[in-house]
Amino acid sequence: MSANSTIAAARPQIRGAATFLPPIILLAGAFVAFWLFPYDLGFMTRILIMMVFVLSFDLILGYAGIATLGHAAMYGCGAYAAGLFAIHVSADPLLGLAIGAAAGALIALVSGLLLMRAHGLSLLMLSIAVTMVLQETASKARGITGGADGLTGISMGPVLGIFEFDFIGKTAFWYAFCVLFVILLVLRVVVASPFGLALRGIKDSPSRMRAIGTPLYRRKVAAYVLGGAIAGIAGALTAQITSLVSIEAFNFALSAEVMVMLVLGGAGRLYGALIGTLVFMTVHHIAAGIDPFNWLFVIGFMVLAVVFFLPEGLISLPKRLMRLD
Amino acid sequence: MTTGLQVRNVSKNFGGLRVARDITLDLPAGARTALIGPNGAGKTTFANLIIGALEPTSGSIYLDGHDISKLPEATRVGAGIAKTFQITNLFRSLSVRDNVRLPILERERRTASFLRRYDGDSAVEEEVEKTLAEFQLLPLADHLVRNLAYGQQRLVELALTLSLKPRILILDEPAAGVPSSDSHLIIDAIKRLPADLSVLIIEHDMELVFEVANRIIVLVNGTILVEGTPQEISQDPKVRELYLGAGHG
Amino acid sequence: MTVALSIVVDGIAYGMILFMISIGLSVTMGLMRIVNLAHGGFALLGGACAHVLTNSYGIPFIPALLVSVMAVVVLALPLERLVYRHIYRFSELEQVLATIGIVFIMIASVNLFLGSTLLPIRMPPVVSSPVDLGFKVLPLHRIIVILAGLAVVTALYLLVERTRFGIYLRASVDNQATAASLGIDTPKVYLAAFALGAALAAFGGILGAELLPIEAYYPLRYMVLFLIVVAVGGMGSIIGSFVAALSLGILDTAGRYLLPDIGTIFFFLAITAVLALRPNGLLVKSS
Amino acid sequence: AETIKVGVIATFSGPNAIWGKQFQEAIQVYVAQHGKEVAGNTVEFVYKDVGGPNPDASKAAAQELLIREGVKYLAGFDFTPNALAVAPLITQAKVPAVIFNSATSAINKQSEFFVRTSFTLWQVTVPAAHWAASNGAKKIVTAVSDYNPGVDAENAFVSAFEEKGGTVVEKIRMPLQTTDFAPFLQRIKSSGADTVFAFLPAGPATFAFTKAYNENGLKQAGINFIGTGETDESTLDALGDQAIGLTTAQHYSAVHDSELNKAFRAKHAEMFPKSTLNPASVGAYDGVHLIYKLIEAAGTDGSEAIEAAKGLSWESPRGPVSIDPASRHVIQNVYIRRVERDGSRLVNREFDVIESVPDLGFSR
Amino acid sequence: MADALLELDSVVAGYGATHVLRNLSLKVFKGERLAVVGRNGVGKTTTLATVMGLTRQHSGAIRLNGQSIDRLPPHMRSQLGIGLVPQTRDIFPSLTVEENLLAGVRNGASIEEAYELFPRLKERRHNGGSKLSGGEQQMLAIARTLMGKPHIILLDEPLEGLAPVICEGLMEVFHALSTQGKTVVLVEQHTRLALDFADRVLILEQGAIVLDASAAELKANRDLLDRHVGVAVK
Ligand SMILES: Nc1ncnc2c1ncn2[C@@H]1O[C@H](COP(=O)(O)OP(=O)(O)OP(=O)(O)O)[C@@H](O)[C@H]1O
Ligand SMILES: Nc1ncnc2c1ncn2[C@@H]1O[C@H](COP(=O)(O)OP(=O)(O)OP(=O)(O)O)[C@@H](O)[C@H]1O
Ligand SMILES: [Mg+2]
Ligand SMILES: [Mg+2]
Repeated sequence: MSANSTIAAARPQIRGAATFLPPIILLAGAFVAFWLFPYDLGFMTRILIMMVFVLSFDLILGYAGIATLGHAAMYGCGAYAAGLFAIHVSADPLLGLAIGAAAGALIALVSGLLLMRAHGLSLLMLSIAVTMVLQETASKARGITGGADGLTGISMGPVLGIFEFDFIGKTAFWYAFCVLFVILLVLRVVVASPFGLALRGIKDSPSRMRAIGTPLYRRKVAAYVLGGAIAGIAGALTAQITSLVSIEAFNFALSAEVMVMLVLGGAGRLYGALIGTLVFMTVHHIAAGIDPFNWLFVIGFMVLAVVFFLPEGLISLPKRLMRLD
Repeated sequence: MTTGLQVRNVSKNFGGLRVARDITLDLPAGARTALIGPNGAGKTTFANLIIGALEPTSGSIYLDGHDISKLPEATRVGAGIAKTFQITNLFRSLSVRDNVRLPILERERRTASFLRRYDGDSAVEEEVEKTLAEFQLLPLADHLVRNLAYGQQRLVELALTLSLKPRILILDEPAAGVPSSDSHLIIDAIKRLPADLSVLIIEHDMELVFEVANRIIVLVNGTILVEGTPQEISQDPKVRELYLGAGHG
Repeated sequence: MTVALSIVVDGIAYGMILFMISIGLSVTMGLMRIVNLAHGGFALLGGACAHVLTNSYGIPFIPALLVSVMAVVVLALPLERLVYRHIYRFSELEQVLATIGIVFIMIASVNLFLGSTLLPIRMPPVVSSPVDLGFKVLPLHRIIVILAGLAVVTALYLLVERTRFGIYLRASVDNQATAASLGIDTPKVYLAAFALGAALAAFGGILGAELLPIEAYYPLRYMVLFLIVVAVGGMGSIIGSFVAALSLGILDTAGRYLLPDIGTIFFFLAITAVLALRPNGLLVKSS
Repeated sequence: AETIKVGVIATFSGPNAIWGKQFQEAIQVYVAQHGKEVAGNTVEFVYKDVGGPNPDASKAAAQELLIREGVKYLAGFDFTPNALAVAPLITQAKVPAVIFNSATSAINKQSEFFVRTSFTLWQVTVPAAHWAASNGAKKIVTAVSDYNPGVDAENAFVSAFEEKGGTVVEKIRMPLQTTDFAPFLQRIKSSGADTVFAFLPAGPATFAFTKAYNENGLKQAGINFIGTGETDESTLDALGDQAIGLTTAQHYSAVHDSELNKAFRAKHAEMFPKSTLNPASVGAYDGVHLIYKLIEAAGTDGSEAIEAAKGLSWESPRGPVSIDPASRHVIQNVYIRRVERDGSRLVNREFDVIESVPDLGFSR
Repeated sequence: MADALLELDSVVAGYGATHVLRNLSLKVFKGERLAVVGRNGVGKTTTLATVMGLTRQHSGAIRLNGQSIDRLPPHMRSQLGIGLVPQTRDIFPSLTVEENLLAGVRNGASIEEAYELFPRLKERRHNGGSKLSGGEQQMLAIARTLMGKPHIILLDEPLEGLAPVICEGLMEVFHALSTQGKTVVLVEQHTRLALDFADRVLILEQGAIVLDASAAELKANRDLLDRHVGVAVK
C-alpha cells in the first residue's frame, strides 16, 4: 500500500491526549496572557470576541462548506439586540447574551431559508445583500439604533450579579474568555457528533449526501442557525463590552476579515479558527503600531506566505515542521 | 397491496431529446433485474428518475402502492431506494471508514443529533467494520478516499450504498473499473444481498449480468425493446445486433 | 414618460460603466475560475498610472490610457508567472486568501507612493461637456463609454465563443491536466487570458474613473459591486455580464429616480430576488 | 517636572487615513513652533490607529493609553462612534478628551470631559442657510447623503432657511453607496429651486457629485451650489476645475488671511511639502494649543483642567476662538468661501463672515 | 531488437511525497501492441500518467525515440506524439461535444473522422460535455485523443462502460491503428481482452513490473497469470 502519509486521522487510541490537551493549553494561554500583558486587556478581549465570531463561521464554512460573505449579519443583529435589551429591559449580561444568540439565530433562520438554497458566487452575493439590507435598515432607523453615530447608553450590570465591569477590563477579559471556552467545548461536541460528520459529508459531496437520504437543506439551515446564534453571541459580547454598537458591525469588511482569519488559521479545524484570529489580529496590531501607514504590506505578505507555504493554514505548521526531519 | 416498485408510463425529455419514452415496468421484491442497452439509451437517466435525482416529464412511480413521483430524493432514500453512481461520487476528503459510517448513521436517523459522538454507538461501529471487511477494505479504512485508486473507489462506492440497507437497490455499472480479478467481490456482495431485496443492475459486463440477473430488460433509445430471461435475451437477434455483438452467446 | 426615458438612458450609461469595470473580472473569475479579488487592484494600478501620466507629466488622455493599460499588462505577466500560476491550483478559499493578500500589497504600494487621497485622471474638457440628445443632456464621456463597451463585448464574445483560443481556454480551465495531455500549451493560454483580464481591468478602471474615482482603497471599496455584476451575469458568460451590467444600471437608476429614500435597500432586495430566481445568472434558467 | 503623555486616537490606516495624517502633521507643526516644554513639563504624544469608524478598537485603544501609557489627556477622534465609545472611560478616569474633528453635537453631552476644537454640523450649516437666504436664494433644494451627519445638516439648513422666510422645495437624501449621481442631479434640476444645498462625505462621493453637478448642466441652468465641507482642501485639487465657483461655509480655509495662519502654513509647508492644510489640521493645531493651556493651568488634574478650559479664549489661525462653558465646544467665526484658482492650486477664498457662532445644535 | 520507441528507466514517481512507481523500467517498441494488467491500485494509471508528465517524477528517465522527455511539460510530450485516453475520461464539461473534439485537433485532423468512428457523437455534437451518458463520454475521450494523431496511444481502460458491440468495434479500431504503424499501450482490467489484443503483456504489482511476457506465452501458461493477477481469469 502507499505510504503512511495518506492515513486520514489519528486512531482512537491517541484521542485521549488530543481531547484534553488543547483546552488546557487554551486555558493556560489565557492566564499567561493575562499575567504577561496586563495593560492590553482591551485588545486581548477583542481577540477573544473575534475568536468566538470566527469559530461560528468555522462551523458554517469549515465544516459544512457553506461559503458566505455576510456573516456580519448575525453578529450585528446580536449586537443590536443585546444593546437594545440592555438599554430597555435588563442590564444582566448573561441574559443579554441569550438575547444576542436568539437574534443571531433568528436572522440566520430567516435568511438561511433563502440562502441555503443557493451555491457558489450567488450564495456569496445573497449573503452580502442580506447584510447590506440590515446595515441600511439600522442606519435609517436612527430613532432606535442611533444610526451612523452608534447606539449609545448601554451600561451593563455585573456578571452573575457579582463581577462588575471594571475600568481596566479584567472582568471583560475573563467574561469573554469564559464565553469562548464554553462555545469551544460546545462546538467540539457538535463537530464530533453525527451531525458534525454529516456537515463534513455535505461539504464533500452534496449530491452523494442526498443519495444517502440526508435532508440536506434542513441540515444546512440547522448549521447556519447554530452558527448564527454563536455569531450573535459574539456580537452581544462586543455590545456589552464596548457599551456601544455601530453600524460598522454589519460591515462587509468584517465578514471578509472573518473569512481571511479562518482560512489563515485553517478552516474545518476549531483550533485553526483560534490560531488564525490570534495571529491575524496580533500581527495587525503590532504592524499598525509600528507603521500605521504601511502595515497593510505586512498583512498582505503574511497572508500570501501562509497560502503558499502552509496551504492548510497555520494550524498545519507543527505538522509541517515535524515532517521536515 | 402491491409491494416493490412500479413504474408507469414514465417519460423524460431533455429539451428536444426524449431519453425515456413511456416506460412501464415492475421491480417486485426479491427480483434481480438487469437493465442493459446501448450507450446513451437512457439507463442512467432512468435510474435517476427512480431515485428522484431527476423529475419525470410525465408518468408516475409507485413504491408499495404509494405514488412517490413527487417526493424529493432524500425522502425516497429514507423509504428504501438507493443507487450507486456510474461516475464515482464519494466523500473524497473523508476516510473510507467515515464513508461507510455516514450512510449507516443516516439510515439510523442519527445525523440530526449533535450531543453524542459519531463513533460512539457500538452497534453502528460493528456494522461499519463488518461492511469494510466484506469488501476487503479494512486495510484502507483510515485512508482518505481521494487517495485511493479508481478501482478501490468503486468498491467503496458499493459498500457505501449497501450500508443503506435499501429495499430497492439500483447499481449503475458497479463493476466498471473493477478488475476482473476482483469482480467476484462485487458478484459475491450482490449474491449475499437479502433475498427480499429488489435489485436493478445496469451493467455492460455481460458475464456479471448473466451471473446475477434472473431477468433482463433491454433499453434502446429510451424505450424497452425486449424483456426476458438471460437465456431469451442472449438469443434475441435484435439484441445481438444492437447491443451484444458477435462475441456473446 | 420622460422619467422612464431618463431611467433607461441614465441606466444604460451607468450600466455600461459597470460593465467596463467588471468585465475583466468576468474573464479572470468567470472564465478562468480564479476567485480574483485582486481584480480591482489592476484597475487601481491602471488608474494610478494614468493619474501620474496625465497629472504629473501632462500627457494627453488617450496616450496615457494606452500606456497605462500596457503598463498593467507588463506588470501582470511576471505576476502571473511567479504568483498566479500557483494560485490556479488552490482551492477557492485559498484563492480568496491569496488574492486578498495581493490586493493588500497593491493598495499599500499605491498608498505608499501616492497617498490615500483621490487620484484624478485629467481628461480633455470636451470629454465632460454635455451633449444634448434632445430629450436629455448626457456628458460626452458617457457616450464614449457606451461605444467602448459595445466594442469590448463584441470582441470578447467572438474571442471566447468563436476562436480556437476560446476553446483552449475553456478546456484548460475545465481540466488542466487533460488539456495539457491533448497538446494545449496551458501555461501560455492562462498567461494570455490573465493578461487580457488585467488589461480589461485597467481599461475599465480608467474609463470608469469618472464615476468610481481612483484612490488607494478602490479595490476594496467597489469589490462588492464588481462581484455583483459577475454573479448576476453568470460565471463565464460575457453576454451575461453585459446584460447584467445594463440591467443593474437601469435597476439602480430606477431606484434612485423612483424610491430615492430606500434606494440601497431596494437595490439589494432586487438583487436578492434575481439571484434567488436565477442562481446561475440572469441568462441561465435554473434547472 | 514630569513627562505628560497625550494619547491621540485616530485613523491612520485604511481609506480614511487622511484624518490621522492631518492630525499628526498639525501636532508636529505646533510642537515645532512652540516646543515640547509646558510649565516645566515635557509633553509627549502617543498615537493609536483605529483604522476607521471602529468603536471597539477605539475603546481598547483608550484603555491601553490610559492604563499602560498613563496618558493624562486624550485627543484626536475623527468619527463620532469612536469618540462616543470612550465617553464612559474618560468620565471614570477623569481624563479630558479633546476632539479634533467629530462633528456631532451630542458627543459632548456623553461626558463632562469632552472638549471640542473643531466644529459641529449645526455650527456651520445654519450660517450657510442664513447667508444663502440673505444673498438671493428663495427656493432651495437640499441633497444630503443619507446618514446621521447628512440628516443633521439637512435639519439644520432647512430650519434655518425657513426661519429666514425661504422655501425648501425638496429634500433629497442620497444613499451613501451612490456612485452615479445623475438621477439626483436630474431631480434637482427639475425641482425649480434656485440653489442646492449639498452635504456629502469628502472623497469619492463629493468627487462624483460635483462632477455630475457640472456635467448635467446645473451651473448653466443657474442653480447655485452651497455646501460646507465638500471643498475640503484634501480633495480640492482632485475635484479640479469643476469645483471652481462652488460656495461653502466653513470655520477654516487653508488660505485664511492672518499672520498666525501664514506662519502655520509656512511651517507646515516646510515640514510637509507634499501636504496641505484643511479644517482637520486646524482642529488638531488648536487642540494641542488647548492642551498646552490646560497643562499650564491644571497640570495633570483632569477635573481642574476641564474647569480651566471653560471660557478659555485665544487667537487661532482661523481667527478668534473661545470655549463655550456650557457646551465645551469652540465658539468661532464661520466664513463663506468660494473656490478659486490660485496659481497651480485651487483654494477656498473667504469673502464673507458670520462672527462668533456657538454650537447651535447643542441645545436641541 | 530495434531501439525502443518509448523507454522508462528506473522511474520513481507518485503523487506529492507518495511513491507509487518504484523503479519501474519498461520498453515499448514501434508498432507494438502492449497490454498492461494488474490488480487495483498497483499503479497502471500512474504509469501512463507519468509517461504523459502528469505525476511527480522523483528519479529515473523517460525517453522517446532516445530523447529524454522527463523535463518536458505534458503539452510538449503530446506534441511529440504521445496521446493519452484517461481512465476518468475527463470530458471538458463546459465545452460541447464538437468543441471537445476541436480542443484535441492537431496536425490537420478532421472531426469528421471522429464522427465516422462514433456516429453517436455526431448525433450529440451540440450537447454539453457534462450531459453525456457514461459510454458517450468514453467514446468522446477516445475520439478526442485520436484527433491529435498521436504515434503512441496510451489507453487507460478504454472499454469501461461501453456496450459490447462498441467494444468489439473499438478493438478493431485499435488493431487498425497498430497496423497503420501506431504504437498502442492498453491498460485493461479484463485480462482476456488484453491477451486477445496484445503482442506483449506486462504485469504490474506494487509499482513495479513483475512479469513481461508475450501474449501467446501467457495464453499457454495460464497459471502464471493466475498467480499474479488473481483467480478470476476464465
Ligand atoms: N491523486 C492521488 N494522490 C495520491 N495517491 C494516489 C492518487 N491516485 C492514485 N493514488 C494511489 O496510487 C496507487 C496507484 O494508483 P493507480 O491509479 O495508478 O492504480 P491503477 O493500477 O490504475 O488502479 P485501477 O485499476 O484501480 O485503476 C494507489 O494506491 C492509489 O491509492
Ligand atoms: N442533463 C442532460 N441534458 C441533456 N441531455 C442529457 C442529459 N443527461 C443525459 N443526457 C443524454 O441522454 C441520453 C441518455 O443518457 P444516459 O446517461 O441515461 O445513458 P445510459 O443509457 O446510462 O448510457 P451509458 O451506458 O453510456 O452510461 C444521452 O444521450 C445523454 O447525452
Ligand atoms: Mg449510464
Ligand atoms: Mg487506473
